[in-house]
Amino acid sequence: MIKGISKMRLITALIVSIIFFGSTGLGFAADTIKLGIAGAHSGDLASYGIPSIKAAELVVKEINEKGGILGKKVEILAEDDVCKPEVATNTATKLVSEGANVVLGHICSGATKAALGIYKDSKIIAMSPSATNPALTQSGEYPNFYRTIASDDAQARLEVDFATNVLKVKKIAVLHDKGDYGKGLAEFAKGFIENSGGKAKVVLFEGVTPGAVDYSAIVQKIKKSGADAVIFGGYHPEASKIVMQMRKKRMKTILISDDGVKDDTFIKVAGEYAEGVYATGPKDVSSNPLAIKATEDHKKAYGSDPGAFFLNAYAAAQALLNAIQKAGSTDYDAIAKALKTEYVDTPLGKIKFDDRGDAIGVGFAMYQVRKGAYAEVK
Amino acid sequence: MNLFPELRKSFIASLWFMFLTFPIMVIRVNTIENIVEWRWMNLVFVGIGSFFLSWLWRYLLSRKEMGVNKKTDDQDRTSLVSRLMKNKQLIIPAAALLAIFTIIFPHIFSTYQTSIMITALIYVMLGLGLNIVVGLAGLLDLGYVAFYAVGAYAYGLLNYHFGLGFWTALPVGAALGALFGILLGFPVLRLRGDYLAIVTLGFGEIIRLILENWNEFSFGPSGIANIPRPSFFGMDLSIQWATVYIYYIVIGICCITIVIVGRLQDSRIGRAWIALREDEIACQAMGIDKARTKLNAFALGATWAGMAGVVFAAKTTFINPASFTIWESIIILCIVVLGGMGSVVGVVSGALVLILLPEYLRAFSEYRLLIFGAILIFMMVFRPGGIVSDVRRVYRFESSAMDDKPQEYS
Amino acid sequence: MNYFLEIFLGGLTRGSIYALIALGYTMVYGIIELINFAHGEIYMIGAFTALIVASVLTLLGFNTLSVFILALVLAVIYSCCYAFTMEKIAYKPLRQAPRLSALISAIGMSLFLQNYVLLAQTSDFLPFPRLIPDFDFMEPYAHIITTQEAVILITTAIFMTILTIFIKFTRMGKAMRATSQDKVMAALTGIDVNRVISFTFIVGAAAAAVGGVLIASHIGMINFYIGFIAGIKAFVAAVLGGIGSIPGAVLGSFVLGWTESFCTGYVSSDYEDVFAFLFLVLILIFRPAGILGRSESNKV
Amino acid sequence: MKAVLEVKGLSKDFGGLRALNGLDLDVGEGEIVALIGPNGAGKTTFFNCITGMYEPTEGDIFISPTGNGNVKERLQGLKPNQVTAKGLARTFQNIRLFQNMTVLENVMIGRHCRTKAGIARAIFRFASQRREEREIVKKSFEIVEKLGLKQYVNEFAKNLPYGAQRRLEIARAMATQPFLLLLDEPAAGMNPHETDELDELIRKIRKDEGISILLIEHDMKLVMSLSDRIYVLDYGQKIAQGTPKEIKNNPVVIKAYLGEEIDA
Repeated sequence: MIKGISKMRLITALIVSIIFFGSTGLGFAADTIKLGIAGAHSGDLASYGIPSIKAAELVVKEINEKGGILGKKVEILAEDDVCKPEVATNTATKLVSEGANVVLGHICSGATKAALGIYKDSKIIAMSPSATNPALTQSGEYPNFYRTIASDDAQARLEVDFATNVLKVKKIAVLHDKGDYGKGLAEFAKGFIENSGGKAKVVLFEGVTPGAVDYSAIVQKIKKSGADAVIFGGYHPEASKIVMQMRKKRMKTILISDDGVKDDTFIKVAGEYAEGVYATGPKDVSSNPLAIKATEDHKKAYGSDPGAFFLNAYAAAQALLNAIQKAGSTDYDAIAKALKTEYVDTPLGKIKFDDRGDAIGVGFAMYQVRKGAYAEVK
Repeated sequence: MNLFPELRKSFIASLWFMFLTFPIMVIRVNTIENIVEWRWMNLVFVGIGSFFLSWLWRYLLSRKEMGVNKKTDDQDRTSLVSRLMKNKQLIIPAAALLAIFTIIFPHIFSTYQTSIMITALIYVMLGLGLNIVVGLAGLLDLGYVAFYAVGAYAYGLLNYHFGLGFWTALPVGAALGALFGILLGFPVLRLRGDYLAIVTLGFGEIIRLILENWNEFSFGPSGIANIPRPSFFGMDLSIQWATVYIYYIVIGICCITIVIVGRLQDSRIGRAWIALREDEIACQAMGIDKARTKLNAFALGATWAGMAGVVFAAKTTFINPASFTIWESIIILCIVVLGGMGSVVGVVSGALVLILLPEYLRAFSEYRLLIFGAILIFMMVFRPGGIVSDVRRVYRFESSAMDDKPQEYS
Repeated sequence: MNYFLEIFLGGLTRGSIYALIALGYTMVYGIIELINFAHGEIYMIGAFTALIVASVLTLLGFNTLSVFILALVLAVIYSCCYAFTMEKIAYKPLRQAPRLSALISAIGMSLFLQNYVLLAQTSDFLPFPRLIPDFDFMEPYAHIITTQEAVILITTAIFMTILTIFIKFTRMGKAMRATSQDKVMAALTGIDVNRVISFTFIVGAAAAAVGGVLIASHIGMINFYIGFIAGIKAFVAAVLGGIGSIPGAVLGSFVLGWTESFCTGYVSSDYEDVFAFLFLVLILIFRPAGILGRSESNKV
Repeated sequence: MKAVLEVKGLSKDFGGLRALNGLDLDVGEGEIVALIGPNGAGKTTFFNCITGMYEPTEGDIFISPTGNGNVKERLQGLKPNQVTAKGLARTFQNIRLFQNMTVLENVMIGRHCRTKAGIARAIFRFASQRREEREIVKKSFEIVEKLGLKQYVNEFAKNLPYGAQRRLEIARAMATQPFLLLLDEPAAGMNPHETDELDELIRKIRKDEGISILLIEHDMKLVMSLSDRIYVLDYGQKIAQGTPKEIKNNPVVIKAYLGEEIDA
C-alpha cells in the first residue's frame, strides 16, 4: 500500500475526477448497419473532411429510402479526428466500440495510418476518399485498407510526364509544404525527374513553411535557379501564396501541382494569378450522369456546390454498401471478396478494387486554370 | 446590491459588446461570390448574452474582492479541497474506493473511455514532470514537448532499427530524456523568467523541426508507423485487451511517479528547488549550488517526459512530428498552473480535468475549444493559485525542544 | 549582386511585418511584464475587420482609395477596442496574481478569439481584396520590390518614428516609461496606471491592425489561424531585440527577418525556422537580456 | 588571537567607479568587528566581494576557520555557495527570505550545505536519509527556538512581523554552522527595544556558538556597545580603525560623518 499521508490526498482527487467523468458504455443496437465516417470535421482542414459526411448522408438517404441493405437501415456514425494522428486513434477506437461495420475515412494520410492499426485488429474495412499516401496500399501492412483515389506516385508520374513530354521544360524546381502528403508527392516527382533519362533536371528541391508571413525569399531562389516550371506538392493556401508572389515579381515560371490544389477555393483565393496553373485531379467525370445527379442532390440538400473529395466519398460510400449487399453479410472476408470482384457504378465510373486496395478505373487527369475555371487538358 | 446602477452598467456593457462584435458576428462576407450576408439575429444574441454575462462577471468579481479581504485576516486560508483531505476519517475510505475504482475501470467502461483515460494519465505523467521544473523550481519551460518527442522517437526508431521491445525502450526513453534535459539545461543556466521561457520554446521548436526535415534519421513528416504495443509475456493482444493492458501499465507508472515526485518534493532536493523558485540569490547564499539544482530539475522533469513519450508511442502505434507542436507544451503548462503549482494532487486533478473535459465536450464539437479558452480565463481570474493551492508541510512540536520527535502531519 | 539585394529586401519586408506585431508584445511586456499571447489574434482580427469593411464598401460602390483608407481606419479602431476589452477582462483582475496565471489567461484568450472568429466567420481561407493599387511609377522595379513591399516598409518606418517621438516627448509617453520602470512609484506620483496600461494595449493593437491590413493585402489571403504563427515569430523578434525596448523590437524583427531570408536564400528553406530559433538561442546565451535589452541586475 | 578572516588590499571597480580602494581588514577568532561609514562608502560591496557575489578587481582574502590550526585558504574565485560551505554565512540589507516557505523550512535550507542526501536517497528513502532528515528538523528547530521564533514555526515567512523576519535571517545563516557571521545592517528599521534584544542575541551567539561576527550597522549605540574593534570606511577608503572609544573621538571619523565645522 502506498505509504505516507500525501499519497492519500492524491487518491481522493483521482476518485473524484474519474467518477465525475466516467460515462456508461454504449450498448450495441444490432438492428442497423453502421457506416463509420472519420475525418477532419473541425479545425483548419475541416474543408477537406466535411464534404465526405454530406456525400455519405446523400448515399445513405437514397439507400434507406429503397429499404436499406439486407433488410436493415444504414446508420451513420460521424467522428472528428481533426487530421491529428493521436486523435485519430481515439476516434478509431470509438467507432470500433460503437460497432461500426465499415468505415469511410480517414481523410489525411497521417491520421489514416494511425487509425488503420486499430481497424486491422478489429477486422473492419476502411475506405478513404482522399488519403493518397502510396505506402498505405503498397506496403501490404494494411490488407483492410481501400481507397477511391489514386495514390501520390500515380499523380507525380502524370505531373512529371506532362512537364517533360507535353510542356518540354528542361529545368524543374520541386517544392513541397513539409507535410507528409506534400513531401511524399514531391519526393516521387523528384525521383521520376531524375531517372527520366536526362529530359529534365531538378534545379531545386525544398520545403516551404506553411503559414509563413512571406515567401519572397523562396521565390527569389526559384528565379535564381532558372527553373522553367515548379512542381509543388501540398495544399492550395501555400500554392496560391507562391504563385501570387511569383507573378507579382513578373516571373513566367509555370506552376504544376496536385489534387490538393485542384480545388475551386484555389482559383477564388489566387484570383487572376491562378490563370494558367496546371494541377492534377481525379479524372473528369462531369459528363458522368451519376456525377451530375450527385452534384445536383448536394445543391438541393445543402444549397452550395460540393466541396473537396465529394465525388470520391460518394463513390466510396456506394462501393462499401454495395459490397455488403453483394456479400450478403457484414463479415470482413465476404466484404473484401465482394470489393475485389464486384464492379460498382459510381460518379467516378465503374470501379473495382485490386488486391492491394487501390481502385481500378480511377485515375488522374491534368487540368489547367483557364478563364477562372479548371479545364481538362487532353 | 442596489439594482439601478447594476442595470445601467450591464446595459452599457451590452451596448459595448454589440458595437465590438458587430463586424465579425453580424456581417459574413463571401468574397468568392461577393455576396454579403447580414445576420441581425447574432446582434440580438450578443446584446442579451453580454447583458447577463457582464452582470454575472461583476457579481463574481465583487465576491472575489470580498473573498480576498476575508482571506487575509484568517491565516489558515486552505481551500475546501485541502481541508477535505486533512481530516483523517475521510481519507482512508476514499483512498480504498479510488483504488478499487481505478482497477475495475477498464472493465466497466468501453475501450474508447479507457483509451481516453490512458491519454489523460499520460498527461498526468507529463504534468508531474513539468511540475518539478515549473511548479517546484520555478523555471518556466515552454519547450517541454521536446523531451516528450525524444522519448517517443527513441522507442519508435530503436524499435524500427534494432527491434527493441516496449519494456527495454521505457528506461532508455527515460535516460535519453534526462540526457536531453541536461543538454538543454546547460545553456539556460544564467537566463531568468521570460528569456528562459523563450529559449526553451526555441529548443522545443528546433527539435520538432529537425524531426520534420531530417528524413534519413526520423522519416520526416511521414513518421514511424506500427510501433508495437507492449505484449503480454510475448502474446500479442487484441485491441481491447491491449488497451486494458496499457491502461494498467500507465496506472502503475503514474503511481510510481506520484510516489517519487511526492518524496522528492519533501526531501532536501525538493526544498532546494523551492528555495530556488523563491529567491535565487538568497538560495545560493545559503550554500545551494544553483547550477546543479537547476540541472537536477531539468533532468528529472525530462525523465518523466521521456517515459511518457515511450508510452504514447506504444499506445498510438504511430508517431509523426505534427503531434509534438508548441500547443502540447502549452497544454502541459496549463495543467500544472491550473492544477496548482507545486502540488502533486493539484497537477493530477488538473491533468484529468484539462484532458477529459474537451473529450466530453465533444458533444458541441465546434464550440469545444471556444469553451476551453473561456474556462482557462475564468479559472485564472477566480483561482489564480489553481485547483489545489500548494499547502506547505506542517510540523507539530508539543513538548520542549530537547527530547521531542517532530510528528509529521500535513 | 542582384540576388543578394533581392534577398536583403525580402528580409527587410519580413522584418517590418514582424516589427509591426512585435511592437505590441514589447510595449505590453514593458508595462506589465506579460507575454500577451493573444496579441497575434488582435493582428488577425484587424485583418478580418478590414476584409469585411472593404467588401461591404466595394459593394456599395466606393472607389478603391477611400475603401483602403476606411478599411484601415476601422480595422485600427476595432482592433484597439478588442485589445481594450481583452485587457479589462483577462488581465486587469490578474494584476496582483502570480505571473504564470496571467500567462495562462492570455493563452485562454488567444484560444477563445481564434475559435470566435472561426465560428463567426469561416474555417476556410478567404481571399483578401488588393487594397493597395500597384503604382505605375513602381513598374520598372517590380521584379525587385513590389508596391506592397514598399508600402509596408514605409508605413513601418513612419509608425516607428511617430511612436518613438511620442514616447520620448509627450506627457503620456513619459507616464508609460515611468509605469514600465515601477508601477507602484508611478501610481504614487499621480499617474493613473490603469489608463496608461489600457493606452499601451491600444497603441500595440493599432500597430498590429496596420500590420494585419498591410500583410493580408501583401499575401492576399487570411484565415483564423494567421495570428498564431506570426505572433510567435514576432514575440521571438521582440525578445531577440531585448523585450521591453521599442527600438529593440524593431531591430530584433529585422535581424530575424534577415536571418530567415538569408538562410532560405543561401542554405535551404527547410531549415529556415531552425536557423531563426538557433540564432535566438545563441544571442540570448551571450546577451541574456537581448541585443538592446537592459539586463536588470537586481541589487543584493 | 588568530585571525579567522584576513583581507589584504581589496579593490573593486564598477566600470570607472572605484567602489573599494585597497582595503585591509581582519577579524579575530570569536571577535565582533563592526564596519561603519556613510551610505555609499562601499560596505555592502565589501560584503559581496567576500561572499563571492562580486569578483574583486585586486587583493586577497584569506580565511582560517576556527579550530583547524593556522591553515590559510584563498577565498576569491569561489561561488557564493562554496563560500558558505567554507563557513561564512551572511544576511542581507533588504530581507531576502523564502516568502512562501515556513519559518522552519527557511532554517532547514541553511542545513543544505551540511547534508548530502541526493536524488536516489530521496526516492528510496534509505534509513540514512530518514535519519538525516530528522537530524535536519531537530537542529533547525533548536535554532528556531534559540532565536525566539518558536511561536512562528509553521508560519509563512512573509506573514512574520519585521523584527521576527530579521531574526529568521540570522537563524537561517546560523543553520549553515558558520565560523564567521556577516550581518548586513541587522538593526535597520528596528525600534530601540528590538535593538536591545538584538544586542543581547548577538552576544549570546558569540558566547554560546563561538562564532566571530562582522557587522555593518548605522545604529551607533548598538555598534559602540557590541563591537570589539571598528573599521570606518568612506568613499571605498579605510579612514580609521580601532576600539569603539578611539573611534568615538577620532576627528577624521567625525568629519566624515558630520561634515566640516564651519567656523562662524
